[in-house]
Amino acid sequence: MDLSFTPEEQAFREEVREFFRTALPEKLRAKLRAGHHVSKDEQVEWQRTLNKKGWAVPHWPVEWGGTGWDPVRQYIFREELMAAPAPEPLAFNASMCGPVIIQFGSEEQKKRFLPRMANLDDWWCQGFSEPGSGSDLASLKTSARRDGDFYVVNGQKTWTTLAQHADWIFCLVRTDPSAKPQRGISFLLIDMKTPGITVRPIITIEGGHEVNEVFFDDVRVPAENLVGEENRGWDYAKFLLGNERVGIARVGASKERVRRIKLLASESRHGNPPVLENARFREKLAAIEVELKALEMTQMRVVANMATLDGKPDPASSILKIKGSEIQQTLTELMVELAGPEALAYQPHGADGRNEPAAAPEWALTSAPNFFNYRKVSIYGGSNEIQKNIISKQVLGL
Amino acid sequence: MDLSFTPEEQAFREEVREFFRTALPEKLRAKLRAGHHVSKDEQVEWQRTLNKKGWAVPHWPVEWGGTGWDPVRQYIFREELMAAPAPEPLAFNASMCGPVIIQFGSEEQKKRFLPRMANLDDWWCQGFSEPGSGSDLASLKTSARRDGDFYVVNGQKTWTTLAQHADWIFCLVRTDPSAKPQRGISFLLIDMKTPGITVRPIITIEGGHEVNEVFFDDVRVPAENLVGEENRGWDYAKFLLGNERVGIARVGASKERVRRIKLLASESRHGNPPVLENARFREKLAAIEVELKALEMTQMRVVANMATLDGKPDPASSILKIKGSEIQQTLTELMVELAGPEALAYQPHGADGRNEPAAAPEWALTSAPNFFNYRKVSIYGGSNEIQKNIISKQVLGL
Amino acid sequence: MDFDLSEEQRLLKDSVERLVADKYDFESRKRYGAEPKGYSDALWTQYAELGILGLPFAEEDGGFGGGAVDTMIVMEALGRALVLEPYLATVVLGGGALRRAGSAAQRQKIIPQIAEGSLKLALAHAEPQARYNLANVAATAKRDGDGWVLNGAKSGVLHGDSADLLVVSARVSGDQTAENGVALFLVPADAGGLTRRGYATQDGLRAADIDMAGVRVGADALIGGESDGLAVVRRVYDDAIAATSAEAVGAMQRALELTVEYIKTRNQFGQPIGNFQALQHQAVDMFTALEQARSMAMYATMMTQEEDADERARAMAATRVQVGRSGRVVGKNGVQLHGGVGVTIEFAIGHYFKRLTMIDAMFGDADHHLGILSDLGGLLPAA
Amino acid sequence: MDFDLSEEQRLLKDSVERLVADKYDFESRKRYGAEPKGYSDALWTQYAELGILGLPFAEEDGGFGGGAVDTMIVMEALGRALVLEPYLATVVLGGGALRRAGSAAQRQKIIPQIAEGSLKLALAHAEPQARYNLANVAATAKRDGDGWVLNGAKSGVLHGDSADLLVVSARVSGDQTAENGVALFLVPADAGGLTRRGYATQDGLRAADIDMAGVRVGADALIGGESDGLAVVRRVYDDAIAATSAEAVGAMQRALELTVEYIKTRNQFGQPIGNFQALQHQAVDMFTALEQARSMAMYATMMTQEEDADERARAMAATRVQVGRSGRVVGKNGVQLHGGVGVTIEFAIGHYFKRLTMIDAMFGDADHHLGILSDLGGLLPAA
Repeated sequence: MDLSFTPEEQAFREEVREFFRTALPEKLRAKLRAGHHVSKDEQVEWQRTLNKKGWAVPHWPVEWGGTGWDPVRQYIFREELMAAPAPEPLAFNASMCGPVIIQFGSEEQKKRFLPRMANLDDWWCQGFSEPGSGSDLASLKTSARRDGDFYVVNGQKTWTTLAQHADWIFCLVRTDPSAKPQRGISFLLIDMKTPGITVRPIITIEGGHEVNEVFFDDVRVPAENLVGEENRGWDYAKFLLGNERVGIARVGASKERVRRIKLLASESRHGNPPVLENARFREKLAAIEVELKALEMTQMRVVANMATLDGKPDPASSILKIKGSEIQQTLTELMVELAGPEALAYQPHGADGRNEPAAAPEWALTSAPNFFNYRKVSIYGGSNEIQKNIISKQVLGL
Repeated sequence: MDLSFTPEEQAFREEVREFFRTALPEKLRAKLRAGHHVSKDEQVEWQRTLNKKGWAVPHWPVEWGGTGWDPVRQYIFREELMAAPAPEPLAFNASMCGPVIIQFGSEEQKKRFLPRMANLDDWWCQGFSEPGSGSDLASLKTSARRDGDFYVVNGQKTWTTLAQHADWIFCLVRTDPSAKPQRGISFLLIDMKTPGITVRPIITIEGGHEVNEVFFDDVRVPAENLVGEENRGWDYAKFLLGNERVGIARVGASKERVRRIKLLASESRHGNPPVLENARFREKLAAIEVELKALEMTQMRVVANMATLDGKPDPASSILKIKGSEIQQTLTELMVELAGPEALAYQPHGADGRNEPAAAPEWALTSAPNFFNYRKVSIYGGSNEIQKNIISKQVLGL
Repeated sequence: MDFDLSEEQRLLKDSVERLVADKYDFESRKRYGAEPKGYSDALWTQYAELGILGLPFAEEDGGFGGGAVDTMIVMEALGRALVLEPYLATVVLGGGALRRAGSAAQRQKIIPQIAEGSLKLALAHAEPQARYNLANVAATAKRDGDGWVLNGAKSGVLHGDSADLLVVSARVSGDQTAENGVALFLVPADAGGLTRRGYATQDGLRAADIDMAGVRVGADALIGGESDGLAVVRRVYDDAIAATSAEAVGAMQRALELTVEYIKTRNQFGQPIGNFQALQHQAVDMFTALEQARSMAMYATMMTQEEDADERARAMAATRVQVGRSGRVVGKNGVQLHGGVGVTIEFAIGHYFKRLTMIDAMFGDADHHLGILSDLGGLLPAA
Repeated sequence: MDFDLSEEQRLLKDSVERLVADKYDFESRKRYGAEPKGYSDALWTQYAELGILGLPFAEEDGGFGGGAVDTMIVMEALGRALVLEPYLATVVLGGGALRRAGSAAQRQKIIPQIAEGSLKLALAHAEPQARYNLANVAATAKRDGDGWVLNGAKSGVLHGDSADLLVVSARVSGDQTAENGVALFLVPADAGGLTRRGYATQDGLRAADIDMAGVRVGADALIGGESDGLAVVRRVYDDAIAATSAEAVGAMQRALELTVEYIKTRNQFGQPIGNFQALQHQAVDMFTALEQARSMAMYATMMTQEEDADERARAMAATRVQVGRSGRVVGKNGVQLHGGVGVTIEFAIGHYFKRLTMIDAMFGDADHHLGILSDLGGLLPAA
């Protein structure tokens, strides 16, 4: 057991850091640090920069654009990316649909989709959740009826993140209504330009537009867009959700946020003593740092065990989502506390004419919206209650 | 709505306070403040002092020794008693079995038992829980078979507090094994000297002996000791548990403990700065004070509503147990923190020969045992989980 | 000790609750928020008709002689519906300064206009650099003949953009954070040299940043003395703490109801999610938080009468701690139990969460007040 | 980065775990605790035979050349069984002072006796007035010819009552809380002028208060320099923090297992209480706390090698915060889920709860270390 990084790993970290230092546009870095979302164009441009370097999809097989890095190097890369901070490669392409196609797709599908995915020529989104199927995903109702060489899709998906930008959607659809819930589901790739698809925005509580409803009305999808076997989609979805685990702790992003809070809290504003001189604030921050360091070590254990456990999930990996989301939420809350009365003003991006600019800095104005928005992280991707049910059953055997 | 005490109520408080100032033996006060239990003799002597004053059972009807005080005065009395601090009248007599006999007992039972209860001539204990029936009390198995003018009792009770001192025990026993669980239960009064009763101590984690197991082996109990009707015992038990509600918050006791912690924490020990100068400790204490003040107000709401709600429980009363136990536990924990390294030494009352006295003050030496022991308060009398189930069902309708 | 409402209070409670129940469902609220001022002037007229705009003011001043309990009743009812109109700004804050320190002439001129709904007020005290230090006042007032000239900046003035009349604090003497030397002035919103930048707040209300550059007011604009304005502000803020605590209780109560209704009807795994024990216990935690906050809101209401400023400060700090913490529990659990829809703007629960968060942030958050309380030695004496 | 154990470490882990599994069930532990010294000398001999008493010491001193990871492995296994023997006192604390600062002569004389199990040590550093301030040393050492005379009082010396040889800190120069001027001495427990009062500790271990009145030792009793003993103590305490964190992880792991076993078999309302979701989630909280503590115990183990004292201090403080808090969660939930039997001395869970509480209290509790960490600026730099 040796918990330090090797000199080679340290050198690799420096190489990655240097790349981000030079290749990442300063404007993008500043935008992320102020708590803003990046635009579609910015995301695409950045992912192409990564892809040119050969780092857009590090964990994919080398033949499809991967790097061949071991789990530790992949971890270092992700940490440095979040620390930069740089936009992460679009998860729907890189971590979700891509790996499914690599694992279960046909050779034709791989050739057709993977290179465009890596280069973000196609923007993908995820069609899993439905209004009646949130935690209980297997109860989904969107149907795909076979009609010659096509599937005819009807139904509704929801919580579809960034569907407004998407060229393609990967969907779970019910192909056998008579089978047991998990058995009759298939994994289908659908071109968003197909007639019959309607995207309707869902506005989140802080006023942002990240998620959407997607309606399917007799949408005809070529049968060649089925991934793997018909009615085996549930297995592919489980594989996909398993892949999410390590990234989901978002340790690097939280570390960046801690550093940022420290910097802001150590500055004297308006001639007042820095907030960091307040022992209570300092200790609250330190307490989160402890949780975060522990989570980082837990994540490293999981990463290091990936090689030895051979695909079987490490029991400790199941806490990454719960702890990771708690930490992220607490940090957004601490940011609101730091902003104090300057968190009050609401400044929508598209000014609605009735809002004049408030005299507060950008980071303070985004603090409350981020706090509100981040309630989602304990809800999506399997709520923390569902995560606890899973640990209870799978790890503790209850 | 007027949330202040009237001048008459203030005067009453002064009268009560003055009585405790003069009538309560200093030794008893000191013992309670140091975190020790009082002996049987001390408890008896004190309850007789109260009874002589006419204050041993304030909430009983005047004809049986009660005071006729309204709920607010009863509340003030209880608060001052705990603030003194003085031993509370033995709950098994005053708040549990007494009210059941008053409400459901026969005239003979009242005459025979109530005066001796009030004067603590008889020490009562409670025979409800069984090894297999904790949270699920209705599953109890101790049987009472009718045999002429007697019931023959067989079975086992547990968690019987201070059974080692007891002259009598009030028991829930199963008189109809064929009925539904709640329906076949009766409420029986049993003389602890009856042949066939064995009391076995249960030692709690901190080494104390408060609770016991009580075994019944063909114990013959006169049928006249049945309270109310046969097979209606579950109703009487529910009535009894309902009576516990207000006292169970133990606001007065917690206030006394807060004052004590403040005093101890404001003293400089060994020339060090007082612990209260540590902002973190001070804020932790203040946070508990807030919870406690809120609970006190909640309790006062419940008390004040007793008159108007006419016996129906105030929904707010259901939080008294949960919050009260949380506060008590946190205060014992804070006391351990205050004691610091001086909490380490274990000094059993009956020295076992291998323990020499440690150089730490009495309050520090009792801090950890009290912390350990007080885990019980979120378990007994319906665990906090059970309390939450009850609120969920009865208050929220879930 | 008596927690019962009087017959009059019961009537008041019923009538305010009925009004908001009739007029302030979630969809209506959205419409009111889209009106030019960010709230409904039509509703404001109805509040006047109901008598609640003049409620806490003395009858001889044109008010209705209500007490702190009456304000608590109104605020709790308004909180249930997340009412957008500037009741707090006009009646409790701006009007409160007049009530607590205005001259008879000022009161008798202004209060009838408040009561009839024709005049809205705001209290412009906070400044960008002050954070939560009420004594930090950099705006200045200089004598100018009989009158005064005001200069400086005020920020986050609740409903300052639509107020007709502002109560403005400014320093007459002393250092920027001195306890003495602050005065309060009545300043018409359209006074020369005064500019306002109005904006929405995170909870859907409105506020303004205000600049004063040589704003001239007459001698009759001074409220109270030249030096003790800060004590008035403290007193009015204490009133506002009690009032917003009651508002928070109303909001928490409704948030709990919405959540319980939701989990009773939302089905997953073939049953209402309200059947799941872990979710039930989270709802119970909301209930407990609510009841503890309700108790402290009552306590704060009672303590607004306390004349000892230190005693009052302890009570208000303690109340803010409990109400702030309870608000977080209720808001967060409410959203969490709603799941995905809880974070959308189409469901009411998220708006309750936002308002509860902002009530906490408004006069110093729960932890800030915990610090105040602990520095004051807490609530109980050592013994 | 590599979390795998070496082949040797795996063997070590297996053999220690097997020993305690065989010899240290709950009933045996009770018997050992009732022996005259409060633990089992027979077991001590077995530890010696297993090689763990000499484990962390250099081979040239008569040890086995193990590293921090080996100590972690042993302590975790001992923690699982709540082992009573003075491993921490002898090997980590007393032996640690020798290992970190003893002369070759001292090491080569004493370490073989530790390794063979014939000599037990204790570290007598804490004093009644010091609370958690390691620099507060009032005991004095004065030169006396070639040797020294020691005076003063030590308190809460872990296993000080049965130790053969004490490592005692005393002030040679400087103020009572000065960082410099403290020296460490080897003092035989039967030295003239030294008295011990032994007592049980809350967790069933033993400790002693020690008085020194004119205790004479020779020149060769001095460990390290005359002035830098405190740095040695800090280093040894850091080693002990890593070691007790591993012990706590072992205890938490077992406490979780016991709890899960219990709720799987305890029936109420016609089913195992482990079926109830609220209880399941409490058990999951225990698991999460355990895994976070395990991660930090590993981190602390790694950081015992760190030569920068400040960096090490941050890491150790952070570890104590996590392990202390995790210990409370595991201990409290474990007892709560056991219900009534959890607070009886007959069930193991309560003993785990007590030991976890005392580990937290031993070198400064979690909140104390949170203060240290925050005063050191936390773990991450601002950016």
